[in-house]
Amino acid sequence: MSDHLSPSWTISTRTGRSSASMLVILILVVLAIAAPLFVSRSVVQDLFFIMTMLVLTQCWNLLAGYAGLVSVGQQAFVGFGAYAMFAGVSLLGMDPMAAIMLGGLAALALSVPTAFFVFRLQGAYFAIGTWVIAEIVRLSLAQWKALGGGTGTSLPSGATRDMLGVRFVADLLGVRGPQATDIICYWLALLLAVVTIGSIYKLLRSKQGLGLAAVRDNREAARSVGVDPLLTKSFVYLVAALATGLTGALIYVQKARISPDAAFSVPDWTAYVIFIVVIGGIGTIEGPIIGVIVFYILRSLLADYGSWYLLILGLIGILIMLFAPRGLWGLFTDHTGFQLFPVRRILAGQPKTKDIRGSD
Amino acid sequence: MPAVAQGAPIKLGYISPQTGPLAAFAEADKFIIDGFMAAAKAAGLNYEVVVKDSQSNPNRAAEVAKELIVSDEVNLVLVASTPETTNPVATTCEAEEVPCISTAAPWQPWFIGQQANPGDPGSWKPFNSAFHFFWGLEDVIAVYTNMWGQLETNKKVGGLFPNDGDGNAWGDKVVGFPPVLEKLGYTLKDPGRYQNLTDDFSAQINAFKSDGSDIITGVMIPPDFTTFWNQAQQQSFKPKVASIGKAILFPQAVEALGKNGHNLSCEVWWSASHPFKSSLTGQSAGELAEGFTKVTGRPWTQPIGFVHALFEVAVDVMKRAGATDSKAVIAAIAASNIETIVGKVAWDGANVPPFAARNIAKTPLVGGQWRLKDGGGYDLVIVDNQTAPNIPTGGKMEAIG
Amino acid sequence: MALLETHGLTAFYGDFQALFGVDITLNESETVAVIGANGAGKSTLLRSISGLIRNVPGHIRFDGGEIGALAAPDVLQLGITMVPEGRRLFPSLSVEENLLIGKYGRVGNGAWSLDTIYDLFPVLKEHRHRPGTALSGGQQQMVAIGRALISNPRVLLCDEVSLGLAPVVVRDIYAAFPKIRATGASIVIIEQDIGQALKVADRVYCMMEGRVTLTGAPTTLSREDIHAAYFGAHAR
Amino acid sequence: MSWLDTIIQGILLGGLYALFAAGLSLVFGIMRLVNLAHGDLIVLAAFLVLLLVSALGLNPFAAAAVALPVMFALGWALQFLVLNRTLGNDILPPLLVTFGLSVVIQNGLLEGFSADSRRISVGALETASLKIGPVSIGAMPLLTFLSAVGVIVALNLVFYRTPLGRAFRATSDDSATAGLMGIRAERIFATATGLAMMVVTIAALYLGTRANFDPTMGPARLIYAFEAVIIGGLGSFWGTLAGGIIIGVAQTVGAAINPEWQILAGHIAFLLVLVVRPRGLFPRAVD
Amino acid sequence: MPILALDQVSKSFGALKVADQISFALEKGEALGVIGPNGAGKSTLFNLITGNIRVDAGTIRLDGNDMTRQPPMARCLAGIGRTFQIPQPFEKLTVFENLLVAGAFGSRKVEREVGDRCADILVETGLYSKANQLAGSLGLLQRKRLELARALATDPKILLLDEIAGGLTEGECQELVETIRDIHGRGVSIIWVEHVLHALNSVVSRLIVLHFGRVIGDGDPDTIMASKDVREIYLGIDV
Ligand SMILES: Nc1ncnc2c1ncn2[C@@H]1O[C@H](COP(=O)(O)OP(=O)(O)OP(=O)(O)O)[C@@H](O)[C@H]1O
Ligand SMILES: Nc1ncnc2c1ncn2[C@@H]1O[C@H](COP(=O)(O)OP(=O)(O)OP(=O)(O)O)[C@@H](O)[C@H]1O
Ligand SMILES: CC(C)C[C@H](N)C(=O)O
Ligand SMILES: [Mg+2]
Ligand SMILES: [Mg+2]
Repeated sequence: MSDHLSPSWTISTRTGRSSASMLVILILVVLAIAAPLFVSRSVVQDLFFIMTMLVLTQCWNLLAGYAGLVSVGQQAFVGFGAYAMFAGVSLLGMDPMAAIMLGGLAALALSVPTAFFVFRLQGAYFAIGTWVIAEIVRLSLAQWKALGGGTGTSLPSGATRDMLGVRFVADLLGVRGPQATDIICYWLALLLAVVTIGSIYKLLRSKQGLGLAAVRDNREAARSVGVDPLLTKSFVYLVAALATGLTGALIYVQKARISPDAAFSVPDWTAYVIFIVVIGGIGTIEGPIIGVIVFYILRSLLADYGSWYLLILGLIGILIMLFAPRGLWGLFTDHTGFQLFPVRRILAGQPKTKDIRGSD
Repeated sequence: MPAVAQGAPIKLGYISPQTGPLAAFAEADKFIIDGFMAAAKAAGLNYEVVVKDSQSNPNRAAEVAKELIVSDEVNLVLVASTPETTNPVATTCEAEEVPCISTAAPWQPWFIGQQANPGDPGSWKPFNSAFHFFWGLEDVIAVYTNMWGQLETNKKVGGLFPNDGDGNAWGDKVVGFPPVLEKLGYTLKDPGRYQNLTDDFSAQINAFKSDGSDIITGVMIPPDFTTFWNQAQQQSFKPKVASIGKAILFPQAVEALGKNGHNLSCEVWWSASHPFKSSLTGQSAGELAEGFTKVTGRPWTQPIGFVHALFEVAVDVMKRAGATDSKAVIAAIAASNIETIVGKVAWDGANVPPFAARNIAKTPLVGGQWRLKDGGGYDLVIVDNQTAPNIPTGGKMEAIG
Repeated sequence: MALLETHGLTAFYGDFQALFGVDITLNESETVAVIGANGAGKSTLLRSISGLIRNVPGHIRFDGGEIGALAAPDVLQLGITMVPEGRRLFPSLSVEENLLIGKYGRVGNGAWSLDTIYDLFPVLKEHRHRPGTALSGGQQQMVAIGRALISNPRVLLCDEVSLGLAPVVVRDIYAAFPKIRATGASIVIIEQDIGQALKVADRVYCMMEGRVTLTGAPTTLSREDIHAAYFGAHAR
Repeated sequence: MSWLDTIIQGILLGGLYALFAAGLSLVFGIMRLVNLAHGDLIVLAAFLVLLLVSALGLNPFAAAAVALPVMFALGWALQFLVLNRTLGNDILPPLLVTFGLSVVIQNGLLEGFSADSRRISVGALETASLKIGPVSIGAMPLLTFLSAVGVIVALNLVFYRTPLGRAFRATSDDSATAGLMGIRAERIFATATGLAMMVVTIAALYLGTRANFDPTMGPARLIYAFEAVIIGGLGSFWGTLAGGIIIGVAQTVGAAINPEWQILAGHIAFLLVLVVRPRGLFPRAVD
Repeated sequence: MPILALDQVSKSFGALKVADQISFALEKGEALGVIGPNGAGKSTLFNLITGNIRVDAGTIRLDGNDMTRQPPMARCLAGIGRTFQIPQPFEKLTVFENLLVAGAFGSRKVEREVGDRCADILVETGLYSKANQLAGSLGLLQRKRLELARALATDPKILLLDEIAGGLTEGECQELVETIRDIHGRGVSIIWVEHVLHALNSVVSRLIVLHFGRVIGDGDPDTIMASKDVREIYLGIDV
């Protein structure tokens, strides 16, 4: 009946307020790019940490918060990406920059067979399955003698100093080699963080994002309207592996030393990541951002208190999960309704003719 | 321009595993650093020590090293205890071109472990900023074989080398035990690298049994050695000698074996009876050990001497450097020649292969056995000093059982 | 005085409101039927009474006391049991265990015991060691009824006991009701088989969209009334 | 002969893993609660036993007996006050809370007991063994295995022969309907965790006597326990024992080929079983 | 060739046979009504056709292609749209987004291409004023409308409607009938399970009667309604 109408709908996801916040975000990004020009080296160092954790947490949140895939094995991709990068630099003589790409692709490649296995498992089994896979990858790489086996290895001295662009940045900014390396790594981390957040945001606003939400809300109904839950989830899993692998490679370019225990550390690459997401608020893009900042502050305040630091972190995690399961951002939006990254499709406008139902 | 003249303190960064599984290595840190600060003050020196905890985590070790360099802007980084701690820190310092002195890890896992391709000696390169003092595998091999030489055995050795920094170095076909043992007429049965925290050693025990090994050696973490040793007894595998690195370093670990720790042997890097004294406080080894026991109520352990020596070397270096910039400090380290509580420390290339000559200074090593005391508890008795005759022995090597 | 009554009862599933001010009354030894289309809120009503859904206090009274805010085990201890929709037998328990578990929270005084329940449904005794869910639908329904009876309840709530069962089986099950009534229990049944409902009930409530749309004794209600109350639209 | 020995040692090792896993299996089977702090709770119990041994001079077995009710109470309270709040369809809250708990226990123990590695000594029993034909079987490993079997039998009896066990199963099937039977799920869950903590105490006794332990060594063994539970099949205690044995035998056989393969072989066995049977060897009819 | 054909389709839940060798065919453009007492297996029949439940035996063909082993997604893409008797909205999405999901995935299009059509459907089904409201906050009747709207958004060739008229007032029921007639008029084949017979009969041209999973009647509505068997079984009240 309504096909003869030429309707005047508009569909948007932005409100005036969120457009304003996009502007703020843009300014923040520009500031972040320029940061190495006016902040100290240690701040750049901290920002690098924040950016890399941001990518890891966004990826984990994408899996757990949007796709319901609670993985405790993301360290597999961090470590695999990092090892592939090391292989590229140490064994193939690649430039670290190119080797980072190799790391990402390697993680992506690893995710295909693991997906095949873990997607056979549900819920808690999935979680444990990812953990076991990560252990297997760790134990296997610990057998790779050319990269030091269980001992680990360091990047060839000078490799990061000769990395693409280091000399240029060193001359441009008048800084020493290692500092220039730090700055480049930081820019890469920033780029990765912005691209990751941007892509996740784009994904959520895309058809695939809708599909994810539908599967999360009601799997059966989603299947009945043509959404393939397995396809949607696999896609997310692969994308998260890619970004996680790139981050792992980047982190280890900066650390310049790798060993299986470090590269596949459950606390560093999964546990903290989970805490951050929970503290910030799972299932939102904003949550991990808040979480990383809070985590960073806690770490700076408490890190010199040894075991107390971890003890307090553990307690905070438990308390938030029990009493504010949607995290700090959840508390905030509950009170304000404000969203930095809105994904709702808002339908506006009026039908051109009067209500069709009334005419009959 | 000399920092001392300016009145600004000299900043030392110190990293060790104060929490986590490796924490036993760092249990004397506070005692040593307090002693160091007091001695420095008495000598009119102005030092500040920024202490960081690696949490026994290599990732964390690298991170705090970077923090020390970047935020605290220390003049010299000191690091101690196990390759898991020293290597990430030394690598970071090397990349940052900041001087670093490291100790308490055999030099091969430290030096080779930081090479990009550990498997290819041709590619190994010396470091510019990172220096290390300790003994090496050749020393522990000499000490062990000297001890074994004191006894009548069939010269068949069973090796227990895990897949970690120490284990890979000890079992290495080029720099580790295998070539030397072969030269000395021992045959080594090495079933392969196991993972740490393994719950069953029956494969190794079977291999040693069928080989008829009289001697067991290896470098193990304490829980694994306990598992192995108990299982060996249960399987009635009773070697005459068991010389084990790392696992029986600490008295508590030996006591955990009950009566079965008697006559286990190990290398001794430092003891209360070492005939050295501190260049900083003038204390003898015995006095330092006693002081520690008095303050903490705990028995002395081997790392104490080395952590103390680390600070001795640091003060000596900074005094000679005259300035706090990296170049001067690195030059001063390279020129060190100092008598410390663990013996002489000098990066003069003595007894070190040419590729590592610039970065490694060796300290003496002897062999000891744990002996059950009458009232319970164990004593570490030095039973072999052929490698360092100036360190007195307290008895002769005895067979187990 | 009524044994059990609700007044102004509301219920929610999250944001979704399933009951809008429902008033029903059950007198001592009375059998009341609740009918209505799928999704009308019949099960929600029983779940609210039995404590499976916690309500704001003040809308459900039993034997003079307020029970709206009580949890299911507390409601059970007062003597209200339920035969839930879909039977909900415990798959890990055998038939006999399924029956025995009905006594876990309350052992009231009365006629019902394992033996008398086997007398009521002799077929169950034959199968007592089989898993509860291995039985036919009708037998499962018998287990569910037995499980609810074994604690000798004062009020028995039955949700759709004939759903998905063959008429013969339905007849067998309904044949048990007079015996149950004879022990003095008051009963609320939910039934979509209107004919069946009208046969056993002293009074009937018809629900639509979370509201009671019709009340009365079976004899006083016309089929047109029922149909209108049932489906909303008027019958042809 | 050596193969026979390898298999037997593997089976005995499997007993240890089954003991680590049995408590987990109970909790996971009844509540679908993935308890990531299970390994740390074992270590906590080991410290408790150690404390009783050193403070009261008790024999370790007597000390474990004293520790049993303490651990039951601890488990009950933990479940009732904390973990019950996390149960639901979403597996994330229990995962996170128990993970936080793991971190808290580890670091609390580090503060209280330092990082030193400890051991509970059982004297001559430690090295005693039984010679049966060509193989010799350590007394403690054998005792461990027998205890594992004993625990499994006991859990089975409780689970399938008592009203409490009925309530466990009913609550696990359908906790809402169980509520209609007067079963208070929160208390049933608390009791289950209390029981699991008693099993944990027994596991701790053998962990602490077998080798040294320190506050941080819980998680290393947790993964084997999970593997044993999962390949055994949810809620099947005998399955858990079988799972433990599979992991144990895979490890010793792997080690006999090359010690490099020891731990890897256990994990690979786990993967293989799951590829063939995604719900484990002895899955329950419904879950 | 019929657009949908079932051949000897059977399904049991344990001892309960809910579909017992069901065979029938739906012609292109036909509107078919399915009636039967509660629990007769009507909703199950829909679930078998859509693939939400797997058949035990028998074949299901769509446009001549065997769909028996296909998952629901594939069947949706092949043109089967359905409503659930107990509405299954995506609760944390808005009404409009519910339609967008169905539109984008169900007809394999990008989101922007389906936005207008989804908006039209909202108007057509009377949900326009609720477009930006969370589906979880809707009442039962609106949830049912959303079911219809969402099924339409997949651009179906066959529309399966499960008791969407229950609980409507006379006026609302009339509107619903008009809407369904419109849809039918556009060439969409329809199978409609309904207890509100006058509504059903004003749309469909053929009735199937299910009883205990079996087809006990199939023919034009008047004949079916007149048969004594059907009156007795279906109406439940002795006539
Ligand atoms: N757990 C739930 N969550 C959300 N909504 C629910 C839930 N259970 C029932 N509903 C909704 O509440 C409404 C009333 O449901 P209820 O089960 O009480 O109906 P009923 O009259 O018993 O129907 P039926 O004949 O299908 O058993 C329905 O619209 C249903 O969709
Ligand atoms: N997943 C299932 N498992 C077991 N039994 C089921 C399942 N789904 C439906 N049933 C049973 O199958 C029978 C047929 O159910 P169905 O929902 O198809 O009936 P219906 O004809 O749609 O009834 P109504 O008119 O009440 O909607 C019922 O007895 C129901 O209880
Ligand atoms: C109960 C109803 C289905 C009866 C219907 N109005 C008729 O008269 O046939
Ligand atoms: Mg109902
Ligand atoms: Mg139906």
